[in-house]
Parts: sequence; C-alpha cells; structure tokens
Amino acid sequence: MLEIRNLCAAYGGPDVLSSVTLEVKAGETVAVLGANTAGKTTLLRTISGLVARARGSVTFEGTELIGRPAHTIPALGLGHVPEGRHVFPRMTTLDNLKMGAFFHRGAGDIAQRIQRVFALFPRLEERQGQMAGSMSGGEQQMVSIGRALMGNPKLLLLDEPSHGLAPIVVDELHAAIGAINRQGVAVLLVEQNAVLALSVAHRGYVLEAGHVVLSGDAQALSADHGVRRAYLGV
Amino acid sequence: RAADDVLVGVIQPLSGPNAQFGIGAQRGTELAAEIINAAGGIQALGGAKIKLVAADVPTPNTAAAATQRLISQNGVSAVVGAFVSSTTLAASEVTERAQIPLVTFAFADQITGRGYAYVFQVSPKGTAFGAAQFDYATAIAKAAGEKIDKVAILYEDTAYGTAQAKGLREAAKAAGVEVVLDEAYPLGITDVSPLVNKLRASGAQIAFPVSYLNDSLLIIRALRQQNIDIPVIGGAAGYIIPDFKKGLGAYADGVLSVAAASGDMIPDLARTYKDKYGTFITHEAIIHAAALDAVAKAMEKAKSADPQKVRDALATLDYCGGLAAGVPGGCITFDKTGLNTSSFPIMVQWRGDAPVTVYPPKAATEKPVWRGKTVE
Amino acid sequence: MIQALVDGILLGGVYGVISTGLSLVFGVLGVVNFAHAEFLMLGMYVAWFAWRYLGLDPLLGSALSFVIVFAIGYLVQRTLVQRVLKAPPAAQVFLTVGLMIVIENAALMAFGSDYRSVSVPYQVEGYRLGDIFVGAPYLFAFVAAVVLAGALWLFLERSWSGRAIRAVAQDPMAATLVGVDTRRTYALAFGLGVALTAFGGAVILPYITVSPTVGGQFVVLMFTVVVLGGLGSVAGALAGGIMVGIVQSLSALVFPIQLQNLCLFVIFIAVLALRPQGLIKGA
Amino acid sequence: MQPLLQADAICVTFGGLKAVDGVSFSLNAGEIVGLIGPNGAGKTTLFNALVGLQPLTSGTVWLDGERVCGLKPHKVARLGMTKTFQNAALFPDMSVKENVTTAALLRHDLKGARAKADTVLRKLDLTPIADADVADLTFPQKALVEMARALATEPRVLLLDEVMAALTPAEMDEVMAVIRALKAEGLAFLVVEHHMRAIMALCDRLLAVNFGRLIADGTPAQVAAHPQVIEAYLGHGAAGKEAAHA
Amino acid sequence: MRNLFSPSRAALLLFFLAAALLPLALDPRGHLIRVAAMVLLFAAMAQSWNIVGGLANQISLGHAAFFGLGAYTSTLLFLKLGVTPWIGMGVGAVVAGGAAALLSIPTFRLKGHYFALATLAFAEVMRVIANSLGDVTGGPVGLSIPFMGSQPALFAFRSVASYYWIILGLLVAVCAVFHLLASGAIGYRLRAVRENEAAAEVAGVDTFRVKLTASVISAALTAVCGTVFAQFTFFFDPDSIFSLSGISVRMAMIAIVGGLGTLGGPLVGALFLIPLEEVANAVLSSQAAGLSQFAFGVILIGAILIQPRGLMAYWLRTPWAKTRRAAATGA
Ligand SMILES: Nc1ncnc2c1ncn2[C@@H]1O[C@H](COP(=O)(O)OP(=O)(O)OP(=O)(O)O)[C@@H](O)[C@H]1O
Ligand SMILES: Nc1ncnc2c1ncn2[C@@H]1O[C@H](COP(=O)(O)OP(=O)(O)OP(=O)(O)O)[C@@H](O)[C@H]1O
Ligand SMILES: [Mg+2]
Ligand SMILES: [Mg+2]
Repeated sequence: MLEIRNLCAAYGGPDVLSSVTLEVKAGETVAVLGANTAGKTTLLRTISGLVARARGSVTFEGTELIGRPAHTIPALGLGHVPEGRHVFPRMTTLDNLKMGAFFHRGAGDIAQRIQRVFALFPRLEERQGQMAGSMSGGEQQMVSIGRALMGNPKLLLLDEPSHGLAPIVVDELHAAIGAINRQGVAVLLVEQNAVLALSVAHRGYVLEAGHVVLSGDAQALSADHGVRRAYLGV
Repeated sequence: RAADDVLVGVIQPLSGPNAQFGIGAQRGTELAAEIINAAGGIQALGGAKIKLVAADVPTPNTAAAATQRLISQNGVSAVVGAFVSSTTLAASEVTERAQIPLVTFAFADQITGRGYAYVFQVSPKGTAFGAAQFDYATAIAKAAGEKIDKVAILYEDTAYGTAQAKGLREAAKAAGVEVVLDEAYPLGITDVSPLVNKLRASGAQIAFPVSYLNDSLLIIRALRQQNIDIPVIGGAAGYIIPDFKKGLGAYADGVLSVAAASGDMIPDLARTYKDKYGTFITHEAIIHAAALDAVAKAMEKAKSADPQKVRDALATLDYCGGLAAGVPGGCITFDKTGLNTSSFPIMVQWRGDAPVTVYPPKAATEKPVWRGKTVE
Repeated sequence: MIQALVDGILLGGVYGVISTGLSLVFGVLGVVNFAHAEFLMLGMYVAWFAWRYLGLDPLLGSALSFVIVFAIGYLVQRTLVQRVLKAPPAAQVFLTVGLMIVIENAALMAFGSDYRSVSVPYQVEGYRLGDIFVGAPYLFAFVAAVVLAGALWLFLERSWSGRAIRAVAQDPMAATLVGVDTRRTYALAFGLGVALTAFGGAVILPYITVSPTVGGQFVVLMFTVVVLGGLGSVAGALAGGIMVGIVQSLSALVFPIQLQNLCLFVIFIAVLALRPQGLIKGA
Repeated sequence: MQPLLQADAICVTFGGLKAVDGVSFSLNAGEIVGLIGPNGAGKTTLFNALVGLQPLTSGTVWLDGERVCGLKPHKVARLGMTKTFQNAALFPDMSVKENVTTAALLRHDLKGARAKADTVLRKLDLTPIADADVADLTFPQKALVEMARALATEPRVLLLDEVMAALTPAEMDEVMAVIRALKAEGLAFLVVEHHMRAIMALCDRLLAVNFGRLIADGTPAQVAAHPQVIEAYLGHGAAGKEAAHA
Repeated sequence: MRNLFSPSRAALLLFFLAAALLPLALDPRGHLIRVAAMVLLFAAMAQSWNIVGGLANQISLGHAAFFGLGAYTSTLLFLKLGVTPWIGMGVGAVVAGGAAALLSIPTFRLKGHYFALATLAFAEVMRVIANSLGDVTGGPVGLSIPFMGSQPALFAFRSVASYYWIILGLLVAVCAVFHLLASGAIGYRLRAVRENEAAAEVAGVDTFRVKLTASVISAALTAVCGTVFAQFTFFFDPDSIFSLSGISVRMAMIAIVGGLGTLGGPLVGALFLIPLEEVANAVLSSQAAGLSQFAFGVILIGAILIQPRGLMAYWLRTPWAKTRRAAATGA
C-alpha cells in the first residue's frame, strides 16, 4: 500500500534521511523506532509532502507522492497525526473534526463520520463544544486522531501519540490504535515509547541517524538485544 | 549666440497630502516661465531664457536637502515656492544661509517675521487673511442689512489654520463681535459631527471655517443635513479649488471665501491656464506666477543672475502690471521684511464653475450676493 | 450626550468594518499590514469611478470595490506578501511600508492629486428623532457596514472556506495535513481582508473625499481600532471601532476637538496597560 | 528542621477554572520529590506559581523561611529557586555557553559568569557543545542545557518539568545520574515526569495531583498503589503495570 | 585581543576613516556634504533605535517622540532662557530618558505589535501636545533656530562641514554605546529577553529593569540626535519632528534594511537608503508627481524581498565574518 524506496530528505542542511526503504501493507500496523533526531518525524513529514527537499520514491497505492503539493495528499487516503498534536486551538472540537473532512466537504456522510469518531472517543462527544486549545493533552491527542480519521484514511500516520501523556491515557490510546487498525486502517506508528509501539504493531523498523538499521516483525524486535537496551530500558 | 539660461529653483509638494496645491502652484510657475520666455526672456541678459529646476518637497524634513541641492548642484539664482508654510520655513533657513533669494506664496506670519534678508512674500500674511475674512464678510452682511454680533471660528490646527484664526479672532475683537465658538480640530478629521453639534448650539450667525477640502465638504454637507442655515465664509485653501465645486455641486454656488487672488483679475493668464490644464486657475498658481515674474523683473533690474544682485533688486522692486496684475493691487513692492505691501486679500464667491471676485469694491468684478440677495 | 453617543456609534461601526479586514489579515497571516489603508483608498477610487462612469451609487459600487480590490489583494499576496511570510516580523512590516509608499504614489500618478467626491441626493439629508439627529450618509454607511460584518461572521463561522481560513490562521501545518491549500487560503484571506476595507471605503465615499493620501488619515486610526479589539479578532475589531468612535465623539463634549486624538491615544495606552492583549482575546 | 520549600494551600485560577486548588506540601534539602498527575492536572501551573511566573490566587510559598509568593521570577531565582520549561525554552540565537552565562550573571559579573558557565557545562558533560547554537541541538541536549542554565543560577531548589519526555531509556539513565549527583550536593528537586519508570527509580517521595488538588503524598510505592492515583492516572493497563514493576 | 583586528572591526574602522576623510573632498557648504551628514545622522538615529529594536527586539514605532523631545527641549531652552543647546542637548536627553521610563510602566508587558502600536500612539500624543500648546511650543508653526552666524558656543556654524564633524562624533559615540551594551552583561540579558522573556525571568534576569535601561538609554541618545537635527536644519514643526513616516518608521527601517541588532546594520542601512532617496528625488521628482517616491518604494520592497534579514546578512555570510563570530563565542 505504501512503498518507500531509497528516500533521502533534508531541510536545507545535510540529509536527515538517507536512503530509507520501508513498506506498509494494507491492514498492517508498522512501528518506527529510533532515538531523538533519528529522522522519524522527518520520515512522516516527507510522506505527507511537508519536506521540500526529498529524493527517492514514495508511492501510495501506486501514486507517487514525492513532488505532489502537500495539500492534495490527504485526499488520496492518508491521515497524518503530527507530532505535538496540532489541533486548531480556537476552534471547537466539532469544528476540528469537521476540518478533517475538508477535502470531502461535499460528502453527505459527515455526520456519520463524526459519530464514528465519537464512538471511538466518547470523551470527544462530551467536549464537542469546547475550544480544542483548552483541552488536556490527552484530549487534544484524541481530537487530532479523530480529525485524521474524518478523512476516511486508508493509512494513518501517527507521530509520537503518547508523548507527554499520563500512563492511563497511553493505555486508552493503545486500545484505540488497535481498534482503528481492526477497522481496516493501516497504521504507521512512530513512537519513543517502544513498549507501547511494539505491543500494537505487526512489524517494525529501527531508524538511526536517518538510516534503517533493523527491521522485522514486532516480536523479533522486542527480543532483539540492542533494541531492548536502547528502547525498552531493560 | 543665445545667452545662457538662467536657472530658477521651484520647490513644491508634488506628492503627499498637499500635492494638489503644489502641482497647481508649479503649473502657475511653469506657465509664467513660458510667458516670460516667449516675450523674449530676460532682456538685460541678452534674452536669456528662464529654466526651472523642480524639486518635490512633500514635508519640511525634505525641504532643506532639496533646496540645498538646487542651490549647490544646480546653481539656481533664486528659489520660488513651497505653498506650505512649514516647508517654506524649513527651506528659508537654507536659502538665507546660502544667500539665495526665496520668493514665496506661503503666508505664515513667521516667514517675514524673522528679519531674514533673502525671503520675499508676495501675498499678505496669514493673520491679514483672517482679518479680511472677518472684515469683508461682516461688511457684506452689513450692506445687506444684517447685523452680525455672534460668529464662530473653526479651523484645522495647522500653521495655516492657526495663523488665519488668529487674524479672525483679533478682527472680531476689534469690531466688538462675540466669538461664540472658537475651535481647532485635527488635520484630516474624518467626522465633523461634534464640530457641527457645537456650532448649532453656539447660536453663531456666521461660521468662519479655515480648512482644506475634505473638512470643508464635511462641514457644509453636515450643515445641510441638519438644516442649519448659517452662512459659511471659507478661509481660502479648500474653498476655492475646482474640487470644491465638484464635491458640492449646486451647494457650492454662492459660497464666499477669502482668497489671495482670482482668475478674473488676470483673464489672459486664466484662459491660457484653463486651455492647458482644463480647470480654472487657482490662487496658488496666480501668485506663484507673479512670484516668478518678480524674480524675472529683478534680474532685468539687476542686469545679472547673481543671487546677491537679484536679492538686492528684489528688495527695491516696485512695479505694476505684467504677471503681477494677478496679485490684488496689481503691483509688487517688498518692504524691509520682504512682504509685498501693495497686495491685499480679496473675497471671492462661487458663480457657476468658478469663484469670482466680489470684495473689496476696488478689486471686485461682480457684486456679492448675501443670502440670495445681491448687495449693492 | 445621547447625540454624541449616537454619532460615535454610527462612525465607529464604519471604523470597525474598515479595520476588520486589517484584523483578518493579521489573524491569518500574522502580518501587520501598513499598506492596508491604501486599499481603502483603492476601494474609494473604484467606487468613485463606478459612480462617475456607470452612475452607480457608492453603496452599490461598494460591491465592485469589493470584487476588484479582492483581486488586487489576491495578486499582491501571491506575488509579494507570500514571500516574506517566513521572514522576521520586522521585515514584513517594512515590506508593507514599501507597499504603502508604492500604492500611494502609483495612485498619485494614475489618478492625479485631485480630491474626488461623489454627489448623491442623500448626502445632504438627515433624520431627526426627537432631539437626536442622524445624517443619512452616516446611517447608510453604518447599516452597510454592519450587514457586511454579519456576512463576514457567517462566512467565517459557517462556510468551508471560512473554516479553512480560521484553520490556516491557527495552524497552517495542520491545515495542510487535512488538505487545505494554505497558499491559496492566505491569498484568499488577504484578498478578503483588503476587500472588506475597500468596501468600507466605498460606503463612506458619500461623506469622505478620496485622494491618493486619504489612507494616511485612517491608518493610525485603523491600528488603534484593531489593537483595542485584539489583533486578529474580527469581532474585536468591530467592538474596537465602536469604542474609538464613541471616545472621539464623547471626548469632544469635554475637551477641545483638537485633543480628540490625544484622548483616544491616552485611553488606548491605558487599555493596553491593563489588557495587554486588547479588549477581546482571540475569536 | 524547617523544610527548604513549603507551600501552604496555594490556589491558581484561570477565569472559573481552578488549575491549582489548595495544594500544600514541603520539600527538604537533598530530597527528590516527584509530582505526578493526569494531563491538565495543574502540574506545570503549580511550578509556574512556585517560581512566580503565575500569580497566586491565594496561599503562601516559603523558601527557606522567606515568603516568595508575589515576587517576580528573577527575585525567586535570586533566593534560590528556579525551574526548567516543559517545552525547552532556551534562547535560540545564543550558543549553549551564552545561554548558561546569562543565567550565571545572576550572581557573578560577566567574567565570573563565564567561568561559572564553564564549570556547570563541565559538570553536565556539555563542554564539547559549548559553542554550538542551541537551535542545532537534539532534544535531550536541549533538556540538559535547560538544566545547565537553571543550575547556573545556583539554586537550592530546582523544579524539573518533563526534562525526560521524549528520551530513550538509555538517555534517561544519563540524566538521572546527573540529578542524583546534584542531590548529593544538597540540591532539592521537584520533578514532573510521565515516565513512571524514571519517577519510581529517582524519587524519594511522590505527590499526586488531580484537578488541581493533591490526592496523594507518600513514598513512591504508597502513591503508586493509591487507588485514586491508579484510577485517575496509572490505570490498570501496561503503562501502569510498568510502575508497579519498578 | 585577536578580536581587535578582526575583519568586522577593520571594516568598521575603514568606514569611520572614510567618513572622517570625506569632508576634505567635498565643498564644505555644498549639497553633498549635507547628504553625507544626513546619512551619518540617520545612522546614529537608527543605531539608537537599534538598542531597543535590535537588542531587545522591542520594535518601537514611536521613537520620534524622543527625537522631538530632544529637539524641543534644547530649542525652547535656548529660545526662552538662552541656554546653549550644548547643555540643552543633555537636558533633552534626560527629559527623553524620563519619558521613556514613564512610558515603560504601561508598556513593559506588551509584546511585538502591541508594543509597536503603543509607542506609535505615544509619539502621536506628543505631536498633539506640541501642536496644541501653542504658547509654549510655538504650536503648529514650529520653531526656528535664529540665524546667528558662526558661534560654536551656541552650537551654530556657518559651514555644513562643522555640523558634519559633530554628527560624526555623535555617531561614533552612539556606536560605542551600542557596542558596550551588546557585548556586556546587559547584552546577554537583552538578548535573553528578546528571545524568551519568561525563560529569562526564571533564569534570574530582571526583565523590566533590563528593558527599562535599554529604552532609557535609547531614548536619551535619540533625543541627542533630535537636538543635533534641530540645530542642523534650523527649523522643525510638530508634524515633521514627531512624524511617523519621516522619523519613527525611518529610524526602524534603516536599522532593519541594514540588519537588525547588528552594529553595522544602521550604518549600512543609512548608507543605502538615504542616498537612494536623495538620488530618486533628484533624478525623478521633476518628471512626474509621485514618481520618485514610487521608485523609492519599489526599491525598498525589492531590498526586503531579496534579503529579508537585512543587508548585513551578506557580510555575515562571508568567510571573514564567520571566523569572527567563532572567535567571539570562543573568547
Ligand atoms: N524544520 C526543520 N528544519 C531544519 N532541520 C530540522 C527541521 N526539523 C527537524 N530537523 C532536523 O532533522 C533531524 C531529524 O529530526 P526529526 O524531527 O525527524 O527526528 P525524530 O526522530 O522525529 O526525533 P524526535 O524523537 O525528537 O521527535 C534533526 O537533526 C533535526 O534537528
Ligand atoms: N494561561 C492559562 N489560561 C487558562 N487556562 C490555563 C492556562 N494555563 C493552563 N491552563 C489550564 O490549567 C489546567 C492545568 O494545566 P497545566 O499545564 O498546569 O497541566 P499539567 O498538569 O502540567 O498537564 P501536562 O501533564 O499535560 O503538562 C489545564 O486545564 C489547562 O488547560
Ligand atoms: Mg519526532
Ligand atoms: Mg505540564
């Protein structure tokens, strides 16, 4: 579904990603692990067209994404939950969700989509009139994920969704990601919290300084000695 | 071999809020140069032609540098201009120190009040205009049988507005007339309702506004809206330019205003101007034409384009006619301070598309009309 | 007193609308547009020409002003402002100062320095209600302004484009991620902002003459209004406008009119000292 | 012995919202106390209130017997308490050393401050990057520079707001070692962190807040087992269990 | 010590050397020396502004208030009490510094655009006051410095060159003050305040005092420039001395076009903008009304589009400047 070949990317200085090759199959949850500045966020941003200087190839269901204007990418079926949530702070929860369906603005099923998100995150239904900026970090994370789901994505890119969240919220999120994936949405998950990531993912990649240094299925990675020391803290 | 051109600097605000007046003034000067050159240039200098060097001085801060440039880069023999008083004051500091004559229309009292030797003012001082605005209007009203004992003064708080208001105030005091409203307002005012509310409450019989165009239109329209029937006697500037008529249409008719000059006093120039530029000649154009004429006459008299000699000739100049005919009184004679003593303000009244001179009788081309009645 | 209050509100509503556009541009692009008042001038010229050559009343011509200035603004944003969006704010400010100089002098060259004014029948009419007196042009301008402000509010609140504008204002990156074309939206917002101001310019044409420098009369006033209301707050701009109108009008009762702006600015600084984010936060 | 830091019933409200609601606690020299609680519980707000960035609605804060509430942050810093920022708030146009020097100016002249900065940087192993622009730093480096800058004011109480968020476990261990070394010198710490592994390993005592109110205060084991803490914060899932294991 | 001979210093020295030698090449009463003096004066004004605008990043659009206070104080002291402008200059500086301190109280919490607009309003207030207190200030007509020939004790000279020397001295002094502030302890604190005020407070910086110090010094220097300007042009009125576009914006614009917060920025900016405007005026102002201003605006836009960080960015990018920067941080 998503195929990345020899992807290099930079922000103007040296390459942040060098020759990354990675794939996500339909229905899969794939985790990307890596230390800070390994380039995880850059990888997701490049997929979504936010990094101007990218070389190599990123195809999504056969469509080449490199060189496409960023705002046309969500319509292909990609949802991106950015690092740091990025909700629209002075819009209500409901309007934030509606914005998620922006490129389907003609669609008649927006109300149903909202209901689907509410079913997943009942808290959002309670807070639908609240300004998103005044919600707690965990709630904002739900808004951000809900907003991405509003576009009916086939692939969801999640960038450190558990960052700064209380343990109990991390657990809820964990469950939600599983539920989303079971509804048939493929997930590419970037996580610092390797325990969480590997417990929900089917497969994983380890990124170091812009290179893929390890990949394999989640169980195998969890068992890997290097991964355990560096990312699981054991 | 043709004689060398003589250079005269022209400084006017060609951009910025006073651009319209600056452009009008510059046109007057250009027309005067054409006329003088067509008549053979400066005879005493072998028919030398006058060549104008123009500089845009939108603000006083730019005036000093621009004037200095005309003097030292271009080597002008004299400088004409700057309609705006503050700009003229700034320029005069340079001309005085460089010992170059400056002939101006600007009428702040300070221009000739500093004992400067190189500055010459073609028309009367601002306070004189204020006094005339009051005296002429009350005289016309009196002739029409109306006794005036309460008046209102409204003026924008610029050098021009304050100077003229001062003249008005003093004239009213001298005549024993009560000033029931004496209000300054900021330049560029966008709403005159407080002003008109005060005017309505004041019980004034005549209103003397001293203002540029937009405020004058605002005031007259607001009076109309509220059905206030107080005669408005304009203080030159905005009241006597073509746009006043364009803005007010029929309501302009009959409006009186004080002025420094009027086209009907110098019909030839007025006609040439209208043919060339499409509108009637404004007083700043007439006076600046006369200013350049005075410079030319001084060069004739001095038989030289040397600034010092030109200044000495200007100081002793005493002639009538020529383009000086446009100045009320028709003559130019500067006193010790540099003020043209033979000139006086006039009062004009809108008739159709242009104002005509109605007062004082010695200069009038038509009779004034007061509240619809022709005053004999 | 009541008369002054009414005058202040009528005037302030119009201040509000011409400033709303400035606030919108700031809110969405984060750029303080010093050239904004020049678009007021352009709007006034469009309406004047529409009146002179098409015989359109400025209240109707305002629609034309809106459309034409919108197009100009859209282009200006795409070609100039877009390039400095990532530059330091100081550079943005001075780009717009340059733009202000250019537009003003381009107008001077194109239209000349004449003061142009329309004449329409209601210009010299007024209505009386007991002791209160209302000038027709002020009333009409106020009504037009309020209607437009309402339309703007509905547009921003209810339409997809309006929501997209708000989204881009609040988080351009996130907006891109949901499929909003930020560049287009920036241009749309800038165009809309200047068009609103141009509209305001057209509706005041019956009582304000237009010349190339008319923007200068309004620029400081517009900033005062916008800052009082809270930069970026469209509703705030309207409230700020009415407040400025009332302050101007009421201060004239107590102080000489000459000191009108002194009162206004002293109050302005005082309000900022107490509420550093303006009267109304965000919107 | 009187505690180094004492907070008495402090409240902070935003409009109608009680972000901190009558929190009282104390902190002794050489103690590391953890502060946990759900997102939006009021932890950062409490920190801001303690250092004077956020005015108190009511309550008192004593630092070594002196009232510090109502003082501006720089005065509080002078009296010996400062904090780090949840989202590293360094001075981006300055080098690492300049960042630290600025803080050291609180107690030294320029020359002395430069020397002080060198000392602090050495202590945190940051000397190799002293001349780097902070904008070019990695996240953990930034967190360390935040700490270095805070240390340069020579505090007695240091409030750390999620300095370990987004660190890998290996990186976390490094930071914890630094904190322990400073504790040995007598510094007192109040630490906000959502990583229970770090909190449990590092802290002598834990405070738990929810909706601005203190719900538990005790040893890490006691607090982690507190039903209200489990209910509101830890949950029964994997993340919570992590805490129990530690 | 090696800093003493760094390329940046060499360039600065070269600039002042050239400035010092320039009058030898020009007619001492001519136009070019006047333009050169204006370049230096505006550089000094922009440098004064740069202390607040550049070091503290408080973009003030109201420095004309202090400029005008300087001009009015010294001129009125001279006209009414006969105090020489040399002393009046100092008094003006104190008055302006006091006004800046007073203005700090309501504005110190303001950030960015709010601060800019509050200062703008302050300058407007000063203008309205000067305009309406006609008895004291001469009102809208403005004030003229009497023509007295050459009297150095009264700050009056015949040749423009004399003023040029004074202005050059002023510029050197302002640059020195800027440099001392920028490289001293207060420089660290100002930069900290500029970049993150809350973090600066927590790191022990008394942000109010730092900002106050900077704005008082900046205002006082601006006032000195105002006195010199008044003496140099002999005439000013409220509209021109408190002018938003003519003074406040221009001071800021020069510093920004040159390079905000850098020592060389105001010099480069003034050297670029003032002659440019002069040339545009000389060449175009007789062509069509508005054309010269139009051209000036176009070039300004061009300069900002091409280099939004100011012309100094080109210098900072050269290899010489880079070595200097590294050396400075290493020192
Ligand atoms: N907008 C940007 N401009 C320039 N450099 C950037 C930008 N964003 C990231 N970088 C650089 O790219 C590198 C990779 O950063 P990235 O954010 O992709 O890492 P990451 O693996 O997501 O790290 P983290 O765990 O901190 O989120 C870093 O060196 C970072 O400094
Ligand atoms: N300036 C403010 N204005 C209004 N509400 C605020 C403000 N700052 C914080 N709040 C609110 O106060 C509450 C406490 O916020 P705080 O940042 O202290 O939480 P926290 O415990 O640090 O959470 P987290 O773990 O997510 O960092 C939240 O509901 C937040 O929305
Ligand atoms: Mg990342
Ligand atoms: Mg927090």
